[in-house]
Amino acid sequence: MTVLLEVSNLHTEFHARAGLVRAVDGVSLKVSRGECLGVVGESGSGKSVTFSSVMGLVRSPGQVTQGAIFFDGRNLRDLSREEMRAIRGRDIAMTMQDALTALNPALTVGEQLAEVLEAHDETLPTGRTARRTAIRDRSVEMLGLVGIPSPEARLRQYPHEFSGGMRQRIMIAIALACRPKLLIADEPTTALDVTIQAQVLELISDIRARLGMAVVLITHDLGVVAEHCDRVMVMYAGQVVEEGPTDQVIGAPCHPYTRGLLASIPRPALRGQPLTPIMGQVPDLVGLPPQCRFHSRCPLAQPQCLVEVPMRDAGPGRRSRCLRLEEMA
Amino acid sequence: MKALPRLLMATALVAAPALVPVAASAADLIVGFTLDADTLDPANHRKRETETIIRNMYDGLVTRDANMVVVPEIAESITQVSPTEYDFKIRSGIKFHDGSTMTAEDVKFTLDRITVDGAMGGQTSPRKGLMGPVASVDVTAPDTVRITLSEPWPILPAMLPNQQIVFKAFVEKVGDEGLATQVNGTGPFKLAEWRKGDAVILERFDDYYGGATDIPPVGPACVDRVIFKIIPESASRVAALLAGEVHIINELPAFSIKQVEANDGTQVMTVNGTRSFFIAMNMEGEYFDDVKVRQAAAMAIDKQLIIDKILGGNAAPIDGILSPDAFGSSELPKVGYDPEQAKALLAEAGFPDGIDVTMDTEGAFKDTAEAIASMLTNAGIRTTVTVGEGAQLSDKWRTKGAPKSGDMFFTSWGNGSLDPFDIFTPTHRTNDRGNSAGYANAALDALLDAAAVELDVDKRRGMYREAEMMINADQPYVYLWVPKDIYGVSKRVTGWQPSADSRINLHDACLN
Amino acid sequence: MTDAALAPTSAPAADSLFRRNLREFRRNRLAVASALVVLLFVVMAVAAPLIAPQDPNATDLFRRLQPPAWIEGGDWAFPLGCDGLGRDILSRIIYGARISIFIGIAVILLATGVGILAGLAAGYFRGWVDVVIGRIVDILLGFPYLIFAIGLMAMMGPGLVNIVLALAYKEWVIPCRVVRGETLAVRELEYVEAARALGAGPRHIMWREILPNILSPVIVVSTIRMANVIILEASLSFLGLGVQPPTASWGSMVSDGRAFILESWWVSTFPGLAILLLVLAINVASQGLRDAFDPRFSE
Amino acid sequence: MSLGKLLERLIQLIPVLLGVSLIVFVMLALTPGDPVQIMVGEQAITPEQEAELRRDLGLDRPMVERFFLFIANAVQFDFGQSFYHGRPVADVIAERLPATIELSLVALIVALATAIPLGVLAAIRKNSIFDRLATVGSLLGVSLPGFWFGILLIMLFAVHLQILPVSGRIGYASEVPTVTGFLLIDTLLAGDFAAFGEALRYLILPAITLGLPMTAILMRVTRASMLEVMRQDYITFAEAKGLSHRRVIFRHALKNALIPTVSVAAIETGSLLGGNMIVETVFGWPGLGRLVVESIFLRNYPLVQAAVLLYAITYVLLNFVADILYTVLNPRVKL
Repeated sequence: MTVLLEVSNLHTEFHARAGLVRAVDGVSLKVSRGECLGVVGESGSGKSVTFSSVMGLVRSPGQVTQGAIFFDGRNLRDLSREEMRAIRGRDIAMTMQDALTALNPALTVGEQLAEVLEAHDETLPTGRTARRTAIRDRSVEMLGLVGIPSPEARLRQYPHEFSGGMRQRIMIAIALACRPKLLIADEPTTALDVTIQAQVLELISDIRARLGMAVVLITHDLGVVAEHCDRVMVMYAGQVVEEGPTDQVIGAPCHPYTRGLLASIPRPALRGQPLTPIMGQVPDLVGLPPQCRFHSRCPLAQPQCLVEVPMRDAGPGRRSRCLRLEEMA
Repeated sequence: MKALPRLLMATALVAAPALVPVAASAADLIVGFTLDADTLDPANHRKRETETIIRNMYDGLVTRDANMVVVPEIAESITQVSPTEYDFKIRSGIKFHDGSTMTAEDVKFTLDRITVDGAMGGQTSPRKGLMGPVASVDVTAPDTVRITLSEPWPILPAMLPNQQIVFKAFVEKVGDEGLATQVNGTGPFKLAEWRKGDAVILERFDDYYGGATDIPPVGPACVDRVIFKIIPESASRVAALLAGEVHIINELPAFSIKQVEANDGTQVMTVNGTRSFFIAMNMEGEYFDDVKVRQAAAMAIDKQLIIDKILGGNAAPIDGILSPDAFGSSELPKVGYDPEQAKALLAEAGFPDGIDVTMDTEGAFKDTAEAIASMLTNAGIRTTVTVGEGAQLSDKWRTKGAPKSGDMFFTSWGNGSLDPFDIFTPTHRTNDRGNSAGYANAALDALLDAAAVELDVDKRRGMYREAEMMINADQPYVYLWVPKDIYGVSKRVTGWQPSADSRINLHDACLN
Repeated sequence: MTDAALAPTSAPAADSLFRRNLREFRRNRLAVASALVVLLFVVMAVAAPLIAPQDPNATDLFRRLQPPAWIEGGDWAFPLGCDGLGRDILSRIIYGARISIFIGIAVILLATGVGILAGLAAGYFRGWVDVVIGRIVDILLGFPYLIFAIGLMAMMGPGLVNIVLALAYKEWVIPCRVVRGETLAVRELEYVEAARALGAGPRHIMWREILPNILSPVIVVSTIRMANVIILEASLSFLGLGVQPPTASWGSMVSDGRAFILESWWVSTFPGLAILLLVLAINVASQGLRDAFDPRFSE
Repeated sequence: MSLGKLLERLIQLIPVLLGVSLIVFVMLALTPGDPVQIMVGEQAITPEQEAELRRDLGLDRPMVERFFLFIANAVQFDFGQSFYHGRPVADVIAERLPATIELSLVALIVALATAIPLGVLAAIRKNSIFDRLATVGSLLGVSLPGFWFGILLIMLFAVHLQILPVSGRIGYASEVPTVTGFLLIDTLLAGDFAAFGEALRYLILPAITLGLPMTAILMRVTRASMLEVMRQDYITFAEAKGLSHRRVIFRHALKNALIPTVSVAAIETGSLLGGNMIVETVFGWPGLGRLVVESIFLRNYPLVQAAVLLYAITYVLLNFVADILYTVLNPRVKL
């Protein structure tokens, strides 16, 4: 499998009123074609900002300050705004947590679908009527693909006229309209009922298989990752703390944070045992000293942890950011 | 974001053609005027401004010349047959604007419409009061109208310029309501268009009979059109004059005189006014029941300083109610400016520490009232000015004898006829309509009543002199001044001068 | 699994947040400068007798329309010139700050107070309360502002208190509508539901839960309206229904001076600038405060 | 827009109009000052004449009776005779109304045409110099007293530069047949483009003076709501779709951001209509506002009552328009 996206040493900073916030602090990652990468972490861990950076959607006062983002052989950071715009939506697409807020309430579903095609699809005919028909056909096809019944009629409807699950599907249809090579799904299920969560995830997996695209699944739900992702990457306080094949990371985590995360999920296998939340809270990202960031909450913390800890290999395809990773096996 | 500048550009382009000025016609004389006419019906209004506009389209039996002398206009001659009977011989060949010939019947119709109760579609003319004791109007010959009074009323000729002759057949055709907006008069101008609230546009009436023979030139008007343009705000009115947009403005503020004079092409014209300004002191109140306090107030005010500084010298000081130009006015004892003496009088009256009083006035006179208040304060009559709204104040002060509150009232009374009957009686007779001071003097009442019907001019003059001396001693009011009417006039205007009755008659005006 | 399970949060110490906000505000130089200007005006108003060079009400007709000091005919004892009665314009501006600030604040406080009560009640209780308040609001809004105020002034007669009342009678409608709308939006939010579930009474919910969260738009609207109120007072003066002489309010000074504007521009220009400066400063400072303190606007 | 909802609106109008009428009535009743006395002024009048005048004006009846009489007549669009004009109140108002509406609409258009672009620009260039200038400018706009600013404009453009007229609606060289009463329309109907240009020239200064505070308010509203909208997820999502910046701003952001702007504009138009007597006075504009204020001072009860009723109807109708626009812009709301 060839590498589709390679991010190295990415830094994204926000100039907040309290000081400089290093929301993404030296993140490196790879996504191969067709692969599904799970990205896990608490709110504020930098997982969403990392991929906003990839898409070039970091808003002021945020700024990508360092690092390279290679996508399909091109460094996205070197591209002009216009070139970047051409990639967004066509090659890299994104879905957001809540389709209710992500879809424009004032525009019909049809228009929101059509405009992506209009913006990117060069295969569309140039004649006015022919073009319109082509766009309509494609829109109908996309809505069909994500499982919206009687798509033709529903194109004329507004987002608020759909149920939550349907909206999520529409958003996915919009994201996928141009058959992107990479889909970044940012918490695709958080806003949904449990029953619908599964359907949406199935849909993504299903389409991924059919279109052969890569997916980055940003979530804080390790269960989702376990079920759908080839590899997983765990982030904490702006840094990657552990990454590796999903089954291995979940089966034998080699960072205390991953372990903590796992211990806090109810699992059938551990029924009867008390859940153990991670004590303490995510550190303030302002003015962090160069030391292990999990240190304050880590059950294994030792005085020597107060140094900057690099990512280290922890077996084939696995890496971890812990001084004591050898002791964890 | 290029669209935005483009949008702004487009807006600018739309506006651009509008920037080319459109020249006004050379023969339009434009008057920047404070108020629009309420109506164009000469018999259905009570406003001086309305009459000023109407008077250029309608003529009366008589009119006034520049010196306020009453001269015949539509009438050829006036004969007083008896103390209560006047004969008016009507000129022949006078035409209404539609070409019809005016007859004595029209004169009778006009005067009946004003004096007979309910003559205006069930309503009575609001101008009836101006016609005093008129009992009947009769056509005694084809060219003669006789006015019969129920009692002698010597000022009838002086009051008649205020009534203009309408066309009977026309009124019967358009109705009283139609007459409010349509004009078919005998005046030098006919109505072209009334843009309500904006302007009244008049056109020269070419078949005009020529106007009063005593006021040359006689003949059709000089300018093609006359436009009364309504500009209520004084700064805007002055600006319009300076910009050459209008040729005559009324009520030029005194402080703008210098600017109008300094400007090329404009000048200031003044005429003695007819409105007396005074301060009423509530003689039923706790302080001003004492003549000493009233005299103290009169002494505390430096009239001449206010006239010089605030009114730009454009006023005549008065020591009684009458204007120096009015019938019966005479030199009276002056109350000099003497604040020390005022304080002494206050002390004599039992107020060695001074008194605290308020002075009511309308917003328009705030400036002057404040200046007066500070002078009074300096003399121990510590005065606070209260600015009220006209209707409220007249409710409070013109009570016709009902009890009144308040200490002082800075106000004025008009006297367009310059006859004392019009101003002396209402402001000084016991419980009369303008007696804001609450002055009650039976001797004066008797004198005023007798003077009103006295036919001997010299005797009448003497009676008013006597009355003036009475009030000069009693000092129910502080008599202040009679301001001049000030006009700003373009130097292009010739043949026009302001008139003391505040009318703007444009028959003789030309524009170079 | 929720975030809360991962990170049991405890609110950061309120004190440090406040200080941080204050620090943030202080960094906004324009806002700080504006706040200082507002403060300056307030100090000026309070200390007027100490700083005014002249008696603001002392007339001297010999100084009528005397120009500012730097123009020929001026005098440094009367730096900004004199008005139509020869009173010192600077001193009148200094004293006038008292009246203008008083009218602005009094009207806004009164209106905002009533508006908040009515708006909260309408938005929270809805039903007939909302209908009744809504009708009153509609009826009052049906009146043009100035005409309503003129009518009231004609009815009540002149006086400072009456001006405040005449303006506040209608002004309260504006905060009321804002509060009602915000209350309707906020009352359905989770934390309010939570408070209700915990058995909090309407009063507690309105004052403790809803009000603090809707205060910021109310404050914003109020500051904007304060400018309007000061101008409305001037407009009443323009029509002869303003504050009573010899008291100076900036509004009445501007409107009294308008007659002289063609030849003695200083009479209305300086008080006009004072209005501009104060209103501008209030607005800029309040915007700065909001930027610093309103959590919705911080990233 | 269902018919039922329209009907409901109209029914809602009734209590508002009744309330407004009642308030005006009570206000006038409590206001000192007697119309008859004001009318008579300094002239002599006998008690009989005065009683007759009072009867002519209908002032001899008790207040309550007058109120119900007014309502009964108003329902038939009869507002009585104006005390001073000798004509029906409805005629007098109708003559003044077009000037007021024309000025207000032009001011509204000027305000919208400048406020929306400036507000959008200020929002998308937040914190830029332009944004700061626009903010300060808008604050200046709401802080300028109209009568003062208007006279300054007259001094500059009419007296010194002499490129615009001081006062009035149109020059006297142009004679335009009255069809609608709106000069901009009547001149075009007459095909008289010179007169159209002239009418426009007369409109510029009053429209700017009147529209300035509204421009400032609308700009602030547009900027604020634009900023609010730009923070929304759907804008991020639109950007993630690779749409052009233009499309994101105009199609996605503006359409939502304009909702509050339009509401505020509709409401503010009401205050334009009712609040311009100051501008009318300064520019000698023959509108209704000036007439109403004069009528209050002169206690011309029928005119004040009718005019206030008209204002109230306008206000309700404008709200109605705002509601319709709201639905057009915001499909989530169904009327």
